[in-house]
Amino acid sequence: MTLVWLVVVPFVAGAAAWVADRWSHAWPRWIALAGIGIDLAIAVTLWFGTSGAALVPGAGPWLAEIDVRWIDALGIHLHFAIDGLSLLLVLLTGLLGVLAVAASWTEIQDRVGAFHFQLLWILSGLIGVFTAMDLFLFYFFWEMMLVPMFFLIGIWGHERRIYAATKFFLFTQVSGLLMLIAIVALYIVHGRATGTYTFDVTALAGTPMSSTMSWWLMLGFFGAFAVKLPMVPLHTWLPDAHTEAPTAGSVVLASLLLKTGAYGMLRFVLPLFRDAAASFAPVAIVLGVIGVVYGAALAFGQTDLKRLVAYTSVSHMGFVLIGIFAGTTIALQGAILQILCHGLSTGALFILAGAMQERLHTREMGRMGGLWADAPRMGGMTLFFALASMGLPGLGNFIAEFLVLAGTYRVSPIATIVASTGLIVSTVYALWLVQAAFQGPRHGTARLRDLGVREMATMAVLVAALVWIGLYPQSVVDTASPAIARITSAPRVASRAP
Amino acid sequence: MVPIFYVSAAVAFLATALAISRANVVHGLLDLIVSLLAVAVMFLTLGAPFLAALEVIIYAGAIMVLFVFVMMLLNLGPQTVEQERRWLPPRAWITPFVLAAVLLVEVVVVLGGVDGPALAGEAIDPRQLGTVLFGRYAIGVELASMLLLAGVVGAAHLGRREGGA
Amino acid sequence: MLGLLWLVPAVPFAGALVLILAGARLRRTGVAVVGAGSVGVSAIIAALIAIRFVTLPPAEGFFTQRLWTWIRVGGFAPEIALRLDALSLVMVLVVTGVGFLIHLYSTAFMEGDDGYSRFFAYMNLFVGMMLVLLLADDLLLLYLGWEGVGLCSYLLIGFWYRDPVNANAGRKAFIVTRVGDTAMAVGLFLLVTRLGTLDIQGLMQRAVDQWAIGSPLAVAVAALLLAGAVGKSAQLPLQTWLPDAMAGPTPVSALIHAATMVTAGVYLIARTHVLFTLAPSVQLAVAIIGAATLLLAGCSALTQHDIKRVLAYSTISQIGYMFLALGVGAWSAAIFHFMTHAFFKALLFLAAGVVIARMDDEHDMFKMGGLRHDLPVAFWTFLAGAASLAALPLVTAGFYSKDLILVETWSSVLGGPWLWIAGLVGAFLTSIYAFRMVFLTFFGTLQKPPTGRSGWRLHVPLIILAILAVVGGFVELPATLGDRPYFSDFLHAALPAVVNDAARAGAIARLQIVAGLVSIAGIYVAWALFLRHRSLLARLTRPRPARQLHHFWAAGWGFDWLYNVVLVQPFLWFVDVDRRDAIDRVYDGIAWSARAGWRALSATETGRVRTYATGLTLGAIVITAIVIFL
Amino acid sequence: MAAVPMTHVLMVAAAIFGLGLVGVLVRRNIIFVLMSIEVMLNAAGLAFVAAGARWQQADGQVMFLFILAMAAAEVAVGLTLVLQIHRRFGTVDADAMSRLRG
Amino acid sequence: MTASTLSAIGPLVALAVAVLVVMIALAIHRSRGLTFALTLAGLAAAAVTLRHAPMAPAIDAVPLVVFDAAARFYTGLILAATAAIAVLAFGDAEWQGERPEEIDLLLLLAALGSVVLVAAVHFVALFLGLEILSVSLYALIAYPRTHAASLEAGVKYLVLAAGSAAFLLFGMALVYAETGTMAFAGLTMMPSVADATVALAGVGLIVVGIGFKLALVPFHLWTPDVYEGAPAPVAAFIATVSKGAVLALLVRYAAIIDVRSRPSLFMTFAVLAVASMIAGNVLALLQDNVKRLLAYSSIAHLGYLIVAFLASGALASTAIAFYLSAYFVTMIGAFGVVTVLSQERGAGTGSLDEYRGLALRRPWIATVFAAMLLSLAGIPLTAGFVGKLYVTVAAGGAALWTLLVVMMLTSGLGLFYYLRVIVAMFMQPTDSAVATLAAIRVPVAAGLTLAALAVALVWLGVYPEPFIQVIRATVGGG
Repeated sequence: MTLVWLVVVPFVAGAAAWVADRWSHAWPRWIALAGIGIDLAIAVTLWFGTSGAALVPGAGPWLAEIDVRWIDALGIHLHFAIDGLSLLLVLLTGLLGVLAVAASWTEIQDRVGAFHFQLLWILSGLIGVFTAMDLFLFYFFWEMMLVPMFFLIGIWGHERRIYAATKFFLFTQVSGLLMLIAIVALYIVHGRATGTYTFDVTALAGTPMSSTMSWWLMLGFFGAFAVKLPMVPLHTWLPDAHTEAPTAGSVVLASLLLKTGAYGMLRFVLPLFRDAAASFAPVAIVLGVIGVVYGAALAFGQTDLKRLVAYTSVSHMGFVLIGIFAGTTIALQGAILQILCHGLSTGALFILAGAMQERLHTREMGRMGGLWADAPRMGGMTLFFALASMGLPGLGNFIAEFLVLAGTYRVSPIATIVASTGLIVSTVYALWLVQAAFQGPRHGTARLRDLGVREMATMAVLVAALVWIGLYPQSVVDTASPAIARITSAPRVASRAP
Repeated sequence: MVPIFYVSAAVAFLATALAISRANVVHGLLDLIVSLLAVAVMFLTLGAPFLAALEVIIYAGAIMVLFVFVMMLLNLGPQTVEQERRWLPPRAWITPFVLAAVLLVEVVVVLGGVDGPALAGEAIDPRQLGTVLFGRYAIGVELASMLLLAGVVGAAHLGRREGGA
Repeated sequence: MLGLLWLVPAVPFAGALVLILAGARLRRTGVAVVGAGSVGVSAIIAALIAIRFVTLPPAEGFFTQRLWTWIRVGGFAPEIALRLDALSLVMVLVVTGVGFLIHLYSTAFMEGDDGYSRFFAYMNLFVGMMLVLLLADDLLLLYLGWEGVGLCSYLLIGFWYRDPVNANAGRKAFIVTRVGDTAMAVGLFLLVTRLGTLDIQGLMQRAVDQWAIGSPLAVAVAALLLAGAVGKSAQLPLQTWLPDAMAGPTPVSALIHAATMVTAGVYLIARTHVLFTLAPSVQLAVAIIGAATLLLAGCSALTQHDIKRVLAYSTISQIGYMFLALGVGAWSAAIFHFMTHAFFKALLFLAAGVVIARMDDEHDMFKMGGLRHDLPVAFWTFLAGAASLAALPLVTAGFYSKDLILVETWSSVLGGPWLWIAGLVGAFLTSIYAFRMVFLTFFGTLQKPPTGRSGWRLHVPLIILAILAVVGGFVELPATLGDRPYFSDFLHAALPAVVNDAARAGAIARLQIVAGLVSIAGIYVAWALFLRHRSLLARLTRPRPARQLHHFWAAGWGFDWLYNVVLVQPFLWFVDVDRRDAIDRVYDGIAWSARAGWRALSATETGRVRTYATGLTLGAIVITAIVIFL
Repeated sequence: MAAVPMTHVLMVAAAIFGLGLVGVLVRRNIIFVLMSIEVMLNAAGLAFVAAGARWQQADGQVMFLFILAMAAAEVAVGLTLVLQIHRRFGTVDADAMSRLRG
Repeated sequence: MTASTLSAIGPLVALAVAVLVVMIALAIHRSRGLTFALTLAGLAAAAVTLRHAPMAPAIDAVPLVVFDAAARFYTGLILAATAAIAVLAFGDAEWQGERPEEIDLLLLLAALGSVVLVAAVHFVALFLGLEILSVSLYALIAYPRTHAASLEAGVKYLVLAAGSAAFLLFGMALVYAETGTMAFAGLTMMPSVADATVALAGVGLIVVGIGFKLALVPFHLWTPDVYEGAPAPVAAFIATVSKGAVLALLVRYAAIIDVRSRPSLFMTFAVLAVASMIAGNVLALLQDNVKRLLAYSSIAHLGYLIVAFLASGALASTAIAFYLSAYFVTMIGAFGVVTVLSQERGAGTGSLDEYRGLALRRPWIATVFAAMLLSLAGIPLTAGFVGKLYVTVAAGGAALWTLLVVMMLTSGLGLFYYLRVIVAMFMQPTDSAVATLAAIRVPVAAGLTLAALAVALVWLGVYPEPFIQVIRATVGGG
């Protein structure tokens, strides 16, 4: 039941926040905070409660599971289950959910209830995505969270919000629809072969099918996830969406929504289509490498602070893609760590960018500069997260990128080397970001308010998390390793039958 | 009977062609009536005397008269003929004609593909027709009544004078 | 006692943390106490550990302190572990000792600055990172320190962030070194993949076991690590960042860009010397890079006007010596030179800092002169440093270390006359530019009297360092001058001795004499050109080729220009051209065609019933056609 | 009675149908358009009669009766509409009624 | 006619009686309330007869219509939809400046025609049902006869419907000429492929007539004009009941002629489906009138349904029934919103400008409309989502991959215009001209209907299982 609560609590809290808006603008904020806070607490309890034996490979696949019939006519179940991988992402969702609510505390003054309603629905959808073990259920949540995201960007976003929201929606939806075909095709192929029509992921994992079929289906899944990830050249929705979204939207997009793409690849593409994925891996790795370098280069070219950070996501998620398709245990661990750390560091950067926009009413870096004097805390935090995002050792992102690249080297030294140049370019943009905003002569005369207690608390959590992962990532690694073991030992079934 | 069929077919065709190409509505209506009469003759040759009668009475008689009534109500002046000419420059005919010709050719190709059986031409008398109509097709008749009812209700509503609530 | 090893880096870290968190609330004294004190405490602990280490050496010759396993995944398990052996001990002592002196100096030097606590936070962080680098038992942890010091270098170069020049210089430093770092990271990937570990000792063991001498993998690894070292130590071709790094406060230049961080490359190569031994071609490259760098930088140093830039090029050049030593297998000679260099170069920077501060932030030596009376402490200490830098025979530490390098370059099987000649020419250049500084700054006519005054906190470090710059060389007396190689002996527990070519081993005394003469000759030339006969200098530099050469050297041999044209501009061009992301145009195209489709189809909705009937007819035609043809 | 091939009847019907179609496609006067539709319906009726004659069934003729009923209803409503349109638009030009489009 | 015969066509009888009763009531006493109540009663009575009519005995007795399980399901759907539309139309007592009473009468007649269609097993029934429906619709579309737009729409619909009926009739004649029977069952005797050209051409022409009613491309051109010109509830009726009835008929008809075994027919429908999906979605892209937009949307949706139709089989039947139901709920809901809002400024042009900032003026209506649009777009939590899944499963099961890919890509395109409306409602400021208008009054009945539709929408989207079971029990397996 725990899992059901995970999904339901934010959902209900969101609705409650909406209703509560009638009485006060403060209520929705507190309700939302409580809603997602409860989720975080549940996830943390789950984590502590199940550390040790249950995380050891072979101790049964799930930490918690619930499986109820839903649409029987099509063999669809409400099948939620959680393993280490899911748990980590749920934790991330809970944490960043809390921070996203906190980050919007003063930014959002218009339709507060509706805002939190949308925000919590997204989070609920995300948790659903991360815990659904029925492909249809997964798809249900996958699509469901787009709508509130669309509203979040479209209503509370910045100047070009409608363009951005629409673009985001179209990209993700179209790719999602193609995935739906793949899901249904898999369902049918499996049903034909075994007589059991089911969307259950574990059952579908061993579906015998021709390698051509497997290849196509893999592409269907891959496409949807690659758009979310996002992979170059499917990334162009991202800079717009991230830039135009309100702070919470950017945070959720960058830190969580992108992760669903990576999660999907780990959870579905690799286990379901092992051989096809393996033969596709070189392409994916090359695209990942291109993403790393291209994203970093474009990030440097941006003058809009949020846009810059958005492009860094393209670059960083390129590492995730590389790590996933390199397929070695080290690389996969790296990819998972990168998922988490990118979530933390980029989330923080977006919160900071939001804070700056709230104060300066601009995101143009050309109109910033010299802010350090007024806002050293803000500067320090920006510096910290910029450094994290360029992979400074001692912080989580370094471990992640190091593991990805070290794990990929075995598979493709060339790709590793080219991707490594991304590290250089990331230095370029990270330092440029700091310099443009905080160094140099001061523009304008208005004094900038430095980060307040609420904001510093937010930042402190993220700093602590990144340092922790940077210096002692073992707890995370151990949590994820059973899931990775399952991925690397997935059965090779393709090209067996028709 | 066979020659009569072909003659009336030719008449029907020509009259219809005239009907649709006239500038004057009343002339067109008259041509159309000729055409309908020719079709009635064809019905006779095909063994449907009752239908031939109905064609004359209802189609040529009632329905066409309805048209004439409306013409009178509208009281279209002589300038309308001029207007019709302007509306119908020769090139306006090209596309429709080509389209219809293509379709016709297609249908002819389809029909030409098979050797149609000769029609015995034995007449079906009104009694037979009535038996079938009110027997197997009784529900159809009822439905036709509903169809006419719909037409009546619709025409009654639409035809009311302005503001006649 | 050795168990306290972790405190050595931890204390500066703690200092940094305190300053970051509470720096704004502390008074200046408090900041100074925390900032300098933490490094001092660290130095004391290091000294105590050193005493314990020397008096009661551990059985295996090193001491390892495992703190925790960093990460364990797929057979790869780097540890957070510290390792103390002779090599790291020497380095740690120098870093903490010199570091403390510079901190002490800074407490006065930075007195009036807004970012007082920020400065010490960065400095402490730097010391901590440097110590991690030195003490790391694992290449990954070393890499952490490696990047960490790079970060602090960046932060401190751009410390006065208001001026974009400073920020740019910091950025340049970080990016250029990061190029090398990235290559090094690739080397680490290779090591992880091939040898399965980054634990330095294990790595060396496995490398020896698995790789033959000259095997491609060993060459690749060594080359990649060399790239890292080259970047960090500002050697060819990645030396361009260091002169610009002088934009930082002078104590920073002293600590980071002279004494400690820039020599990390030397340390790395020494640390992983086994790999380099397995890759003779790379080791030769080390030597050649060193030789070339020391010459190029020496020439550039000759032409600078900015006293700090002279020192910067000098640093590049002196590290070139260390590389030369490493390249010929004279491991301990390199470390020896590192140590003496740390003393005299830190001293030179600090003394120059005093001069600059007292001259109202004037960097141009040609606008100074005759300061020896007004700034006696600075003058005498600077003189000691310059003499040491110029390797004035017998009485300076620089002489002993540089001499050792030259001798071993000659005699090593990996060295030879050519490298030796390069070193010798370099020594000549060194003594010219060293005394060029002295003469231009402190002799001649007083151009502008200094202002303000300097306190004891500035002078004490200068004096201590001056003493060290003079006597520091006596820990290693060559065979011809007493033969007391304490330093080498101590280091041999960690680093092998140089392998000498028997045919060239006998000429030590003659070499030393030549070197000594060259040094003195250099001083003479400097005296002649820059003090006595300035007109001669003017005549020399008047011809166009000479001026061009002068300009070329002054601009650092055009490397900046080259990189700008070859790398920076193309990158900027690409970034500028693709600012709006060309890939997005594809989707714009799709959107455009959808709109075009909409327009085209909307045109069919004419509102005319005839058009609509035409549609009906067309449909009928198509369907009938399908029936006919299928 | 001598026999007319059914195919011929159908072809005649098709030809008349085609003329009606041309009328619909060409004429702007709504009255003509309605007339043309009558032609088409009539042609279809002719085809039904022919088909019924082939099978010697009354069904084809029954169908014609229904077509007749439909044509009547159609014309009734259609002509009322024409009246209303003439009242509103002052014209019987079908093209005048193209305000709804795009 | 025996009692059993009558009870076998119970719904028809009930509706016909209702028509007569309403007419008589009108003659005696004109009262909007009365006619409305009688209409609802008539629809309810029809529903009751549906439930109680015997299934088996009367089938042979009445060769034109058969109320088998599938027909019952669709009849139920039509009755429910008609009732909902009647309620929506009831909103305004002075119906757009007209005497409103005949609306109910005509709606009943149209429903009657639709019910005939879904139960038709014979060309005569098909034809008559279609024409009853058409003729009622002519009057309904042009009902506000003082409005130029309505008249224009009415005459367009009339001309084209009559023209397409002529094609349909000619096609039937060809089929009849070839097979000798007008019962659908006789179509199984259609000659084998080689000799079937005439009959197939006949079927092809019948498809023209059906395609017109379904508004498949290229027979779709009238749709936006008529939707725009017609009163919103009537447009809803055309978009849902009229199309649904014809589609149900098509399914029955196709089951007999087995479209999949006839390449030419399969190709015909495939071309129509692809053309409809593409053109419908593309045409709607930048449409600035909500009614026209819904028209184009409905074109696209019929394209999707044809994909499911081409899949054939029990699963496809279920998919069509479910999708159609979801589509009914959604379209009626959407037009319900349009109806409610059209009172804001008289006739209500349906221009997108009227919808800008709606979320701030009427948050609930905007939310309901957004939900309807999202359902049309096939987004989770709505009925449209499950419907889309079902269609996908059906089409996938029949390996119609190309069509599926077209469907997904075009529906992706379609998202854009649904979003445009949502954007207008939620993310743009209210048009100043609209803002000055007095607040609209939502009639209680219409409001309740909208609420019920919204609930149904979500219910079908979240827990469709019971409804699917109903469909499987009636429309048949799969």
